[in-house]
Amino acid sequence: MGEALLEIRSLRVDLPPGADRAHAVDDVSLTLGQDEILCVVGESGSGKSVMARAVMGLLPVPRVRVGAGEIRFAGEELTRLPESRMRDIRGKDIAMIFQEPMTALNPVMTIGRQVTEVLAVHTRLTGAEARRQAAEFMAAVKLPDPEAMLDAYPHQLSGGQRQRAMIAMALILGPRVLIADEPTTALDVTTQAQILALIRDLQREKRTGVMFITHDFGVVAEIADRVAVMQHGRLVEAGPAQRVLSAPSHPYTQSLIAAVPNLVPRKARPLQGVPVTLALRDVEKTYRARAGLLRRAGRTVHAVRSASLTLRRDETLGIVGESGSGKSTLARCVARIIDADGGQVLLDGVDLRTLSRRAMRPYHRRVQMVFQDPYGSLNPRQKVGDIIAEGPIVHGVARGEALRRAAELIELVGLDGKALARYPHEFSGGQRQRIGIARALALQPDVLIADEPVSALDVSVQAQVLRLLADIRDRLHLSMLFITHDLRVAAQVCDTIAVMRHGEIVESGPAAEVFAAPKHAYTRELFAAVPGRNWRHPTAAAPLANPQPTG
Amino acid sequence: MRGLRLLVPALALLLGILTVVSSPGALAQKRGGTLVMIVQPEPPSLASYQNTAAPIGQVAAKIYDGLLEYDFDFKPHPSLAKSWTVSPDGKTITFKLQEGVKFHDGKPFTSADVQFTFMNVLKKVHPRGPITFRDLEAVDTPDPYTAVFRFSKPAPYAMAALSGYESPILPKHVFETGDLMNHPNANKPIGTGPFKFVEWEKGQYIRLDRNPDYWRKGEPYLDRIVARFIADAGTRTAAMEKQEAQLAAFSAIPGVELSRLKALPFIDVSIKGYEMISPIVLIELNTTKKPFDSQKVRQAVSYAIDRKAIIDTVFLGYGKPATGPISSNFEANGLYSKDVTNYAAPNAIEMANKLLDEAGYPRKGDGVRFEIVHDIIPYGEDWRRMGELIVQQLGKVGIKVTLRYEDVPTWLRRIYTNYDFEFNSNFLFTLPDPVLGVHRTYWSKNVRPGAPFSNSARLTLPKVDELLEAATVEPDHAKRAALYHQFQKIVVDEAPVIWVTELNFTTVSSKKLKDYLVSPLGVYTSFNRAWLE
Amino acid sequence: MRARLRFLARRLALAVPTVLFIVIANFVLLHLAPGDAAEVLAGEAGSATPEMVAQLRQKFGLDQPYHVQLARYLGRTLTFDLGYSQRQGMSVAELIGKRLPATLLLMGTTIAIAIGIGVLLGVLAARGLNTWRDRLISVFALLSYATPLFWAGLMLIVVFSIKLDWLPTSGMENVAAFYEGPKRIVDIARHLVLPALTLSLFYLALYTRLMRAAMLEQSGMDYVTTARAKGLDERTVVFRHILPNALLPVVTMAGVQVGALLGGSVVVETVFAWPGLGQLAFDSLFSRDLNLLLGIFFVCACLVVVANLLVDIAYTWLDPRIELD
Amino acid sequence: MSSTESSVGGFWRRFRRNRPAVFALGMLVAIVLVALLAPLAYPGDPFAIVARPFLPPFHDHLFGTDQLGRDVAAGIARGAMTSLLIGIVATVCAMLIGVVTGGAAGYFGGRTDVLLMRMTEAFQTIPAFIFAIVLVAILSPSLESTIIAIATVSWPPMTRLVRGEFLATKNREFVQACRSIGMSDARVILRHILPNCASPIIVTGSLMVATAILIESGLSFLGLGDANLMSWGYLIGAGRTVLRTAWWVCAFPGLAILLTVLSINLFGEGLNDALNPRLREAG
Repeated sequence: MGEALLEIRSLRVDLPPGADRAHAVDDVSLTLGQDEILCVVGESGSGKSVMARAVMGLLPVPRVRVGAGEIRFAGEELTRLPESRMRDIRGKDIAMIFQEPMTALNPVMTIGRQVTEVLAVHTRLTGAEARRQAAEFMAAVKLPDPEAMLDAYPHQLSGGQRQRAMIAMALILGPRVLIADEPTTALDVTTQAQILALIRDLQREKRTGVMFITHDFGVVAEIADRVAVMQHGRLVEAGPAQRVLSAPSHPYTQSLIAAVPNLVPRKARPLQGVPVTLALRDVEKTYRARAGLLRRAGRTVHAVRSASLTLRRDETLGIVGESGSGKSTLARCVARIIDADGGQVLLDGVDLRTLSRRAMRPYHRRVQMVFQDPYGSLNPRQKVGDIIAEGPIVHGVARGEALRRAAELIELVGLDGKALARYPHEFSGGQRQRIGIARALALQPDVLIADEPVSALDVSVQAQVLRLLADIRDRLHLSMLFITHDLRVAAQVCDTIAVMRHGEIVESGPAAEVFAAPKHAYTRELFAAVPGRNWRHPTAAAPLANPQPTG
Repeated sequence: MRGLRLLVPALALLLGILTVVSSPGALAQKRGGTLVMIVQPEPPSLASYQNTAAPIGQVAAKIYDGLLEYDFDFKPHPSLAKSWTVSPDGKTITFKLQEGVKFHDGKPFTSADVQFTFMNVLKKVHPRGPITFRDLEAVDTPDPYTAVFRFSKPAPYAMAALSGYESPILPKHVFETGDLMNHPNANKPIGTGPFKFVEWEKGQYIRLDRNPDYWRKGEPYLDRIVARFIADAGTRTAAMEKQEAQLAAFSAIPGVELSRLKALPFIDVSIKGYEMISPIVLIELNTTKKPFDSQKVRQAVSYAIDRKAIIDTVFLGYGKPATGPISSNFEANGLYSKDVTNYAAPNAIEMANKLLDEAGYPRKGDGVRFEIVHDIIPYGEDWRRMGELIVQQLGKVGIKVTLRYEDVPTWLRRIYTNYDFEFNSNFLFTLPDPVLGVHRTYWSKNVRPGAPFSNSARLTLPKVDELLEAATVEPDHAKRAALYHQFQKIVVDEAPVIWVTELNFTTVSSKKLKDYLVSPLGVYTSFNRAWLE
Repeated sequence: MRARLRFLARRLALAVPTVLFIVIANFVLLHLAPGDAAEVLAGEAGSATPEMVAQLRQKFGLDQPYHVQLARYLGRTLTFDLGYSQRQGMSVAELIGKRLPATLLLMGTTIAIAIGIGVLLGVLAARGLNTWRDRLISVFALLSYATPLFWAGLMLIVVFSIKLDWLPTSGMENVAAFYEGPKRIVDIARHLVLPALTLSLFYLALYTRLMRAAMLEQSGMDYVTTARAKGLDERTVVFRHILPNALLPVVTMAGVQVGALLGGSVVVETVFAWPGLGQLAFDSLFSRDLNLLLGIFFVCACLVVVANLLVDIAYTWLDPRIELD
Repeated sequence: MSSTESSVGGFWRRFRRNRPAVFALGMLVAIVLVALLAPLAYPGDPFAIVARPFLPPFHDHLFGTDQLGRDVAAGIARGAMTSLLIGIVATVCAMLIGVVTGGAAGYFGGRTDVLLMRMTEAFQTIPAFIFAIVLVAILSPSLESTIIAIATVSWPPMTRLVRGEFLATKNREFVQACRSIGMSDARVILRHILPNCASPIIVTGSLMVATAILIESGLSFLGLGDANLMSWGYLIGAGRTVLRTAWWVCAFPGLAILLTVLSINLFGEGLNDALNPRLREAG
């Protein structure tokens, strides 16, 4: 633990009037050592990101200001520094990388110019010399073919490559402090693993002090030397990673850790002889950029390639894969939101794929879907009651009866009756997902498709929604198709697992077997990339109850 | 070469100063300078031999000469014709032509050109030619400088139609070949006049430069005349105010601005120079359809129109109440008659109401007798203001008027082809002789669908036809006048048309522009003696 | 370079059906207008005889059945022969050729002023958000957007030309003087000031508001925070990062504007006697000189197609994400 | 989450914060009142001659008289109804066409999209104002022909906007949810997509009213307005030839147009900020 490099003393950041609380950061004192990675962890709205930006002096000043406290760095008090001096420090002594690689780089400037710009601002290095040093650093962050990369534009790079370029840009002047604001949250798990490894190696090599902001305890377990836990703007606990992770002292930390599902799969349930409700046979889906009048056929994307799966009654089949693997497309083909190009979608033996829209109507009722984005899945202009009741109404149920059933369902998903008369924008993310679930259940479906239902939620809220889903599934004997990229969630919820990659199902089988002995190389790589995979938190709640499947 | 070109204007300037210095006393005719004249709208072409639209004459008259010129008493004076003798029976006119006259392309002017112009061009394609020279049988050319006109019947009116404007003399060697209706030289005229055509920038200007070999030695005095086209009235006024232009005729400057411009020291406003065309504003009634099939209704409406109010508000006082088909300008030569029904009598409104009641159109519940549609001639804002005034005036006698304002093509077809109108405002040039400008509106043989500005009221009175046909050929001036007096008495009483005002076109000019107004044709003259101070 | 040529060829090939459709649509539309050129000419000639009108109609080919006229017109247009204007007595191509430079000069200057000043004011307003500068510029933009063009034009003439006598009242050149060479250019420039100013008044407001909105939207983006995190000063962040991205919607708007700009010029050309296509179109409509009017619409269509092409190319140059597909 | 008042209350609270917009709303209400009360304040025929021509303003006649002696104030008051009527009716027609074509192109995509958008582009190649003049020339100047002309030239921009909005909303998850319920296209469009595109459509619509009034005044300036109808454009068109001697005949109607268009725009901007607050906080 090196001598204190960055010291935050009882920092307070005030929010503008009318915000939902007075201070984003309230009386926080924290130190960042010379050669260590300090993970600041907390749920959304905990103030971790605001604190990081306060250090960099990037707060949107008139509306959000540092109210009290000090930030001392190498003898200087950053909050009192004139803007010109602060600009010298930014990028040279303290550097920062951000969460959204897709939008964090200027789309109309080449990567080379954006990296050498740092040199131009802080040193007299320009032209070929600057470019040479930039290329050198591109290699340091393991970017392929650095020379070509310098002339490339951001949209020509993958998410991971862009994050590497960001890191190169931040570390090129050898800053003594690096602030990383959830740099891997938006990345696929395999890419995330590589970036985490890169940051740890560079940190050790350059002995920089890294303040790593995250909401994912797996990441904390993977790379943190010390941990600081924040809640509603206050620092609730801090200390060496091993201690905090294995024996958290503060009740909030304990509840957070408990909410993180372990990478331990559910015990297999005897499913032999249980009838198959849904069977997919060689389902095909290809997106072909429309060949224009004169334009030769555009790029074709094989989203789903001959996928075959079976789903029994009461079974939860998890489809796991990274973004772009085709798992969502497959789910949408089943719910007939998208029309597959080939293969069969058999529901109790009836092939839904070839049905006309009119013939499909009765079957829509039996397959319902819960969506990912709490803010996009509910019509903002409709009252909650209408959202839930519209399904049955469309299928001929009288309005009064449909609303009565909606009242029942809203209670079932854990919200009070008064919610029916209010609009979606008056609810939190977790509450909106519950409304989404109520809408799906309104038509009493046989198969429930959950497309990443919890990935947009905080880990504590995630746990509650997962428990609700499991509870409903067991009570209503639903078969469920559960789409996710988070193996921990899959382990907690699914009976069987299917792994998808570039549109193909590379492996499938009971969860326990797949987790214990993955057959396909990609599955192994996927499991290896889960951050903090060896960490078993002590007070793990028993995996969700194992009710007996009924006939 | 460049130096030389600079030398010429410098010399001209020097010459100019010399002449002024040498004769300080009299205001010597000063050589040089460019006259910028505003012409509105831009002429469709410069073929004044085939198209008599108002703007064309303003430019073409500077390029083409005529056989004769006229003074303010309509008396003919020599132009290309040095002298002329009329045979006792009035059927033969012999012209002695100027000698040594050259066209702008250097070719000599001879009697063959006169013969070609009248017999092959004016009699065939000129809008008024076939009527004016109907009885001209032949033009003999005994020698290159003598042209003998032989008429089948005496044509007293013909003598008034030989100006450069009405009958431009064309070079035979140029117009002999090619289609006269669409001749390549239509827009690149070659004449004998004091100014030569140089270039025409469509939408901007036409440039005429001085003709150095003009047959009147020493003339013209101006170096150059530029005709400019400006669509917006306000902008035209501003151009005159800023002395960017020195002349604007045919009411190019709106009446309302005149009082303000007159106050400027360098501006002169005059209404002289339009006596040879004497325009009359009139309202054509469709005598074949209700309600204007009844003479009483027509007379009543004629009484109801307050001509003085229209002249004062719409034309700002520039005009005289019209009493009949022939303009009061013809009082001088006796053709105009005052002995007609006076629709501007003090008791006009009571007469109107009485006649309407007699005609069987009592006032209904809301005080309205009947409704009519008033078609407005689409040549500018003044006619819309007149329409709006008429709506108020006829409203007082219980006639509800709705205005209809369409563009020129639609209006022409509605009025002169389909006759689909009830009450249409218009203004016509009555020209120097009734045969040229008056007959077309009242002669029943001129009821010809498809021919613009013909007898749209479709008046068919045998008595009127008789009188007009007799007057056409009557050589004796006094008898001819008596015939026209009778014609006026009948037509005014019949009231197929409401004569509103004898329009005074206004000409706004810079006081620096001298001796441009030398004839009743006004700006339709060659400006050979015009000069700039 | 080959890709660019192939793109150009394909875009032009794609444009042909559009332009053809426009030509046919215009032909059908204009023939709905009552009255025809022969009557107008006869009308202007004063008391022409019906025989003469029939003769004119026959010469202009107006007596042919409708579809024959259309077929003949299409045949000529395909060979880029725009036909003959009866009224003006010149070929349509020559007529438009004489007026096109004036229109392009007016439109070019107007777009330059509108975008140039519009972008400048937009940036100033966005930089000083909610300060007096922002509100002043926004009100000015609204005022110039709401002023009827002809009213503004007439007022400018009264003030700058008559009262102050700084600028000529109208026309493109001082016709009396017939300047040559550089003096002529200065003369035309002096004539161009007021009409270009009047026409750009309206579009200036559009671009100012568009630029301000674009700047506001871009300054909220993540890459701006990254740039600040690199220690760049505010000016560099705005002019090297925000501005290039904010220009994209402005370029798109410019492409769409070409057609509308030509329309707006009718009023300005009338007030300032500017010898452009707008006024020519206006006069030819009211003399039913349909050959000329169709010719002008055809040239407008080509102008718009070319303008859109230029905008697309400018777009690929400004925004690397767009390739010549 | 944001404060829990219903959406309408929230809208008014946000709209009130934008002072210029509130001022503009006041102006608009005043103008509409003038239009409605005009027949009472200035009864009879606005074209009637009431006094001598060219009486200067602010004496016995508020805005003076024109060259025929008609009361300019009566003209403006009675003209308000016509100009507003033309502006609103033309805009509503243009919006209908725009929403239908834009919606179809955006929602169904594929061949319909290409066809409709190609047609919209073709419409925009003819300069809008010249196209309006052609239409009025064909139909002869009247109230109806002015409205038809303005509507025909102003729908393309609305089509482009609606198509963009439909494309964006069509891919949102709550629309996919509707499809998974088996809802008919019509119901999806009317109950889900259109309500969420309402705010940009309303804002653009308000700006189109302003443009429509400007076009109407342009047409009247060129003498193509309805001859029997008193409108601001007519007043300016008639007053233009006497501009230099009687400036007030042109000035006051011009001012009326300026104020109306200005307040419509300010109101439109206020509407836009209130309907989608996200834009407000940026920067």
